[in-house]
Amino acid sequence: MARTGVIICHCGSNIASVVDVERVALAAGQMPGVTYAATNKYTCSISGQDMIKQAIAEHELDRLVIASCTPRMHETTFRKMLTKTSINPYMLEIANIREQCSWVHTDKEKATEKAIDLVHMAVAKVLKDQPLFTSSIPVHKKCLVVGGGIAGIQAALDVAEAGYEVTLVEREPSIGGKMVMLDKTFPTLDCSACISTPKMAEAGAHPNIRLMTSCEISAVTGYIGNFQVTIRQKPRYVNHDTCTGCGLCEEKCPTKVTNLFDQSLSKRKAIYKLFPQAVPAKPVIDSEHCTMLKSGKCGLCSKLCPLGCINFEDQEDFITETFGAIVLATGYDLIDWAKAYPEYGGGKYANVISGLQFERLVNASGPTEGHIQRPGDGAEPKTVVIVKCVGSRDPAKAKAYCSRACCMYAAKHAHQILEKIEGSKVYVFYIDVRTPGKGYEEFYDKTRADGAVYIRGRVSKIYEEGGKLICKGEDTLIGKQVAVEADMVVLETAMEPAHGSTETAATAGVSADKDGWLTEAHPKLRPVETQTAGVYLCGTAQGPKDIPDTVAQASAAAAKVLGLLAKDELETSPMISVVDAPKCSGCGFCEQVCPVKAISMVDVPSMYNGKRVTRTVAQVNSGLCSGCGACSAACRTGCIDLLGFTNKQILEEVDALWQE
Amino acid sequence: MARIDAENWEPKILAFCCNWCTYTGADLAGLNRMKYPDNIRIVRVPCSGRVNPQFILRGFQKGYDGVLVCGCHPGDCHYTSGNYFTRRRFLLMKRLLEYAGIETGRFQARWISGAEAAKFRDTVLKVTEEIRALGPNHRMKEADDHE
Amino acid sequence: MSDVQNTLRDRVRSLLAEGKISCFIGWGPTRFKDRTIPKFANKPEDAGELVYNEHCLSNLAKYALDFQFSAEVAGIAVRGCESRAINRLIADGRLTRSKLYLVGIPCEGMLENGSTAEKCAFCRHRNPVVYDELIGEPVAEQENPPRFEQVLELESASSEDRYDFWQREFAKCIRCYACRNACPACNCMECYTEQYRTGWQGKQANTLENSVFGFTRAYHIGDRCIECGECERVCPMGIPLMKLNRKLVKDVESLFGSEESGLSDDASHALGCYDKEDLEEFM
Amino acid sequence: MAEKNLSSLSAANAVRIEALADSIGAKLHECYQCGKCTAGCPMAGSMDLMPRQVIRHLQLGLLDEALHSRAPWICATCYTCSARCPHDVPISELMEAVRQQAERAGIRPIRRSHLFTKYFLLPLKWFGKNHELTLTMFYNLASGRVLQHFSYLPAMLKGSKLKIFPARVKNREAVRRLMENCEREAERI
Amino acid sequence: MKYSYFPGCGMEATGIEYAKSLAFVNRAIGVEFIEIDDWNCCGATAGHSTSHELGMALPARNLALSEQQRPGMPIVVPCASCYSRMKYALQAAQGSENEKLSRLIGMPVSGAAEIVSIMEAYSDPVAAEAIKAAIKKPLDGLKVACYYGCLYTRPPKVTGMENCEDPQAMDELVRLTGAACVDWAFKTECCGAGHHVDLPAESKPLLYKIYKNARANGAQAIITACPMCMMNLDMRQGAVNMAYGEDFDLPVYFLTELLAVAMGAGFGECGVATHFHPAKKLLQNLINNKEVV
Repeated sequence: MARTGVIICHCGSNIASVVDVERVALAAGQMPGVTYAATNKYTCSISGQDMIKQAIAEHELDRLVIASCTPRMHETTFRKMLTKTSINPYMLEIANIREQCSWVHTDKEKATEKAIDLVHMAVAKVLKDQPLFTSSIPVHKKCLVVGGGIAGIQAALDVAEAGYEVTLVEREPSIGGKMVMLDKTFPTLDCSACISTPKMAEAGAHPNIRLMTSCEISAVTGYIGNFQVTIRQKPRYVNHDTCTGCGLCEEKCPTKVTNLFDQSLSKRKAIYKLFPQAVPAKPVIDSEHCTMLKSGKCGLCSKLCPLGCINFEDQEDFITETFGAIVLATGYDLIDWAKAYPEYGGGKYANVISGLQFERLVNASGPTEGHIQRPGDGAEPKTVVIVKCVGSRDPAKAKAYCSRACCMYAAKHAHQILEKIEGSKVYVFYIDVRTPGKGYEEFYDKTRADGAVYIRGRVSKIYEEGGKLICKGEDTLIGKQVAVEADMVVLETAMEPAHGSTETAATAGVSADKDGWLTEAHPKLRPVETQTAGVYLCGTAQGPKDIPDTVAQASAAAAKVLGLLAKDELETSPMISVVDAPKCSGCGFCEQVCPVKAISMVDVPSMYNGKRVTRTVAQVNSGLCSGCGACSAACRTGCIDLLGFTNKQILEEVDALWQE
Repeated sequence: MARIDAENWEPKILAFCCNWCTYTGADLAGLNRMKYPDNIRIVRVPCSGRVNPQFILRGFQKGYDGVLVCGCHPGDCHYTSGNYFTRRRFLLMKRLLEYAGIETGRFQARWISGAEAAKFRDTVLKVTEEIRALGPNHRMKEADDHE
Repeated sequence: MSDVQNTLRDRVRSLLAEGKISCFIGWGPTRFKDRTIPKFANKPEDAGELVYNEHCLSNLAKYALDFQFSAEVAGIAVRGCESRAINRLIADGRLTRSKLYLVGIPCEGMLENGSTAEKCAFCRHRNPVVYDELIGEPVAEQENPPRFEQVLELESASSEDRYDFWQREFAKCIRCYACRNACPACNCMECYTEQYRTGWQGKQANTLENSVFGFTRAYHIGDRCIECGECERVCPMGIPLMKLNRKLVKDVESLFGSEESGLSDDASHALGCYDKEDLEEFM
Repeated sequence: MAEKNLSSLSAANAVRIEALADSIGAKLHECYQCGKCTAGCPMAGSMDLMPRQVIRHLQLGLLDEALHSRAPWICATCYTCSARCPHDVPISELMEAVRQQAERAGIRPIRRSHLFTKYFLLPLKWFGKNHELTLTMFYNLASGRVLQHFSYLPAMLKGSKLKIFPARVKNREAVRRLMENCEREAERI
Repeated sequence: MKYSYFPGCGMEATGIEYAKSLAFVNRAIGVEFIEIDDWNCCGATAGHSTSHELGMALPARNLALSEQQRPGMPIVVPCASCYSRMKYALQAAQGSENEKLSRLIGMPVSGAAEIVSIMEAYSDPVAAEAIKAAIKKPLDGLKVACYYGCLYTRPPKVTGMENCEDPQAMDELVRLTGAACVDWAFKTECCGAGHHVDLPAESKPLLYKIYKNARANGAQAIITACPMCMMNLDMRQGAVNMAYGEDFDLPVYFLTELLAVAMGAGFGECGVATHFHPAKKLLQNLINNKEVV
């Protein structure tokens, strides 16, 4: 027989002035299964708690109902208190007679009636409570970072510096991402390579960091603290263990291929390093273009390599490892503007280029060694038009959102042109200039002082006539059509999530918004966490942003990872779903409604009509279950149930008032 | 509980409120000392997606005059998607109950966020009045005339 | 139809003889000319006892559950309704397609007491939607049978009349659970009604408990009902259960745009998914 | 230019603008004044208000200014603006709606523009088909530009590009009734 | 191949060369255009300027007549303006306005038939193949600019054109004659033909830019598939030259004229002889030079 204790709290006069607490206690004392009922002035106070502890000991209580304020206020307090008694902390129900009774009703008689009902419901429920025990899961103290751009590098370094092992996975043959393509960074005009390559080298050499380039993650199972990740190592055809990176192979390779790192502005070889400062500084073979791999002819590199590192038989490889935390830093791409903007020539004019192409043109290590030359004829452009918001803020053609960084790098581009080309003219077509950042507005001011002409209006058409690119716009500030005859046009195109990033994120159980940006757990309060515990995100994977914000977010994600890895074990809530396997039909309805993919269908040995058989039933991953109960509402039989809110408990609550 | 004679009949309403939004909204109504009728009895559930439609049938069967299911606004679910399933379940259940001859309005569902204390109060006011107008639940209540 | 019967017998005989299947589920004769019962042919010589005529009213699909853990392949005759039931059972995890050999039979509707069976009158899939081999030629489907006519009629009655209607009907119920046992969508290992520990609902056979059972069962199968009409056919008390099930089917189709259940063995069903743009009436 | 007191605009004004936008399914708030419409407009050079400014006036509630603008009448209905608008604002259609509303209110910012429509539809109602000679004759007389296009006449006659006698629809009654139905329908709205 | 044919008013007057050359090409490639009996004017800009209803009802009557006379047969429309109006009416007839339209025109209209331009009709693989086969005097060496104008291309939601900034259908047909098509920027820019009567002066700058870009890209002639554009581009070239002190010499041809000439038609037979801007010489020289060689 249950021995329930019921404590009715006065909460000073908060409850007692409206609810006749003594009458409630009296009524509670009459309820089935109640051994002890009393009131208390301030139940949450130390003395109030002492009084409960005493009553538990004295009356040998095995469960407790406290009628007081909302459980959202003191449920934890009272559970903690119960750990110091003989009662399991989960043998507790709270009747909310303050927020949902005394504070909202004025009729004392009726409020007292209602308080009795609420206590009755709580007693009915507590009678079906079972002791629950938190369990702990070990934390595998190792972090996986997906994406080797500046965000991934920063996060990896921060975690590694704190003493934990990190695996940094990058699908390209080198880490570095987009930042290493850039020439200078706004607003300080630091050389981008000068500040990013040391970070790359540091990451490459760090004893706690394992670099895995030309790799992608292909599967993730498990849960916070214990993710099993399968990593696909794409064939490189070069043995990086023995290769010294001497470069002979690359020098002699006869096959020339469009260099995508240089945004198609130059050529590279079929065996190549992504760029001179690549980390690791070792080449790979581009299987799409290598004539040996395509037609079995050539093999020059293999013949020349003094160490025999070339392996044309190289195959993809799968490596499975366990990680406690995952950081997604999958980055961005630029939209394919040519497809979206036929009115800008749709890519047919060589001298209409993207912002990233301009970065390569102006970059000292780029195809022109930093001389701004038109791709069409190599001439130095005297008049340059910069068009902002190409694909951004344009839901009809591309993206509805603002890409955030373009206003500033457009100003930077204008500044660089005016600085490098004497007597040049720069026209910047803009819709709004957005400069919310330290030193940003000042940089914009300076660019205008340099002589950049800002024209408020979106360009409608760009076409070539007489060797000039005619840009037609409106200066909306004077309300007149304007045209500029330019030598070169730079389109500051919208960012979009890196190709394949939503698929990669989905592998790790992270969802993306309608544009494909990965979704954070809460836009304000949990900006680097995701709905999947133990998976974090940073950088442009989450949305367009500039380098300072990216790096800040990477460090924030690292801090979250460190908070997790610092623990040896994680305590899990015991209020999770459990399956009554013998009754489960294996229909999978629960699996379909589970928001955190905590339920999987597994084959288990079972008895059926006296025979040993293998059946498929639902299984809950206690590390993933978030305790929402969607599964138990979906289950027709009721064989998956939520501990703490079981079907029986809720039915008892419903029935409580009507039992004689 | 004591049986109440017909003259003094007051509707009794059962409400399932999700812990993260509506239950919090109801607490906020209390914190702001808003006043609403005392006819409502709230059952706290982690998510409106936890509410099995059979709980509704049980509520009517046992004698509640009205049943209300409340949760976060679609899109704001603490568990991401729970209330989208809730919406589907109860769109269907509501129609089934009406088809079964249970008066329209006895069962209702509402989205009320943790900040919408006033909406919670107004909902309780409105639902109470609507159910008062419908009169006691005779159609689905366990009664003495059942064997 | 005797052609079909002969071909069926021939095919089953050779399937059993070749060892392709270990058993075949079809129909067999009874003492009455206008009645058949499900028949299990285990040996080639049993094939001659199989019957196929216009009195094959039983939906065979649920008998396939007898072989759910068998290592061998079971054969089964499938018309439109059986094929959808098989799909449903596969989707619900109760059967495995590779363990079944489906002999399809296009069906032109069965007779019950001399006229077209109620369950066949609204059929939209007389041809099996899945099979391994087909006996006979596909038949023309009925164009837009008025599936929801009876539902619309009851919907237009007053709330009170609807209440009275179901009260009258469920007063008859004897809680024999024949409806549940015959239903291909009612395929839980153990029905919720048997969960005494949870106590979902009382066992008393009174009108209220009966109707709660009826409504709950309807809700449980609402988004998966294949409209085979077996529940209604097997009800000894003549309760018009399809009038309840079709209400749910109609609402599921119109609210969520779902396609009919059992057209494929895809596990998705209306309540197991959602659309952010679903109808909003709870604001 | 006199100050525009936005606070003094009547609510009825806002209702009229909304109705005008609704009639063509335009959402005026979608326009963020980027000017791409004006930038690509072939006729902007002849307009008093840029297409963008016509929308701006409507956004601010300055309906009269929009109705008195020459721009909607100069618009060539080439749809370049609509096709390129980043927010899918149907600007060409909006220009037409403004034009129709101005016409209904008897506002004629360009003295002759309404004449073209009038004399285009006249032979149409008579013959069921357009007749360039009738149109040109009436138009030139009414607009006072009697000799407009006169110089092209010999060449046109030589190439038999100009029909002296109009082609006719057999069932002229049907076309006439159709046009009257439309007039009634438009008035009803 | 058979099409229901809505010629539009222009084909009977200013577009006479178009009608002649079209007939020639159709005969040569075995395509039949069957004129809709008792069609009426589509109302052009004047129709939809007056009211939405008139703009839809006038073309809708033609749709209804075609449906009645030749159910399901696609309707070919050789004029950009008529094409646009017919497409608008088609959409209206297919949508929620169907009932209203039927009421206004006093007969049922379903919007079941497809509306195609000459370019679309001739781009059909069978027709294109027939055109290729019918070319007798290839126009190799000729460089032309294909001009599409507004209403075949925009608004894309109505015309259904995929790339409304740089369409290719006409270019591909012209290339069948052996002529080369220049890549130019004013393919779809407006020529101002809509203001031909009321604001004729306004179209001069538009035309000037079109000629200028065509010439800058090396075109010797402009090709169009619309009688309205033709009239504007052909008739006003002299006036534009005068106004801008230019000497543009860009004969304008209908697409069908070019095809017809390449198929061996005589200049009078296909209309080339009666243009405002002399158009015969360019083609004649081209053909003669070849014959000499």
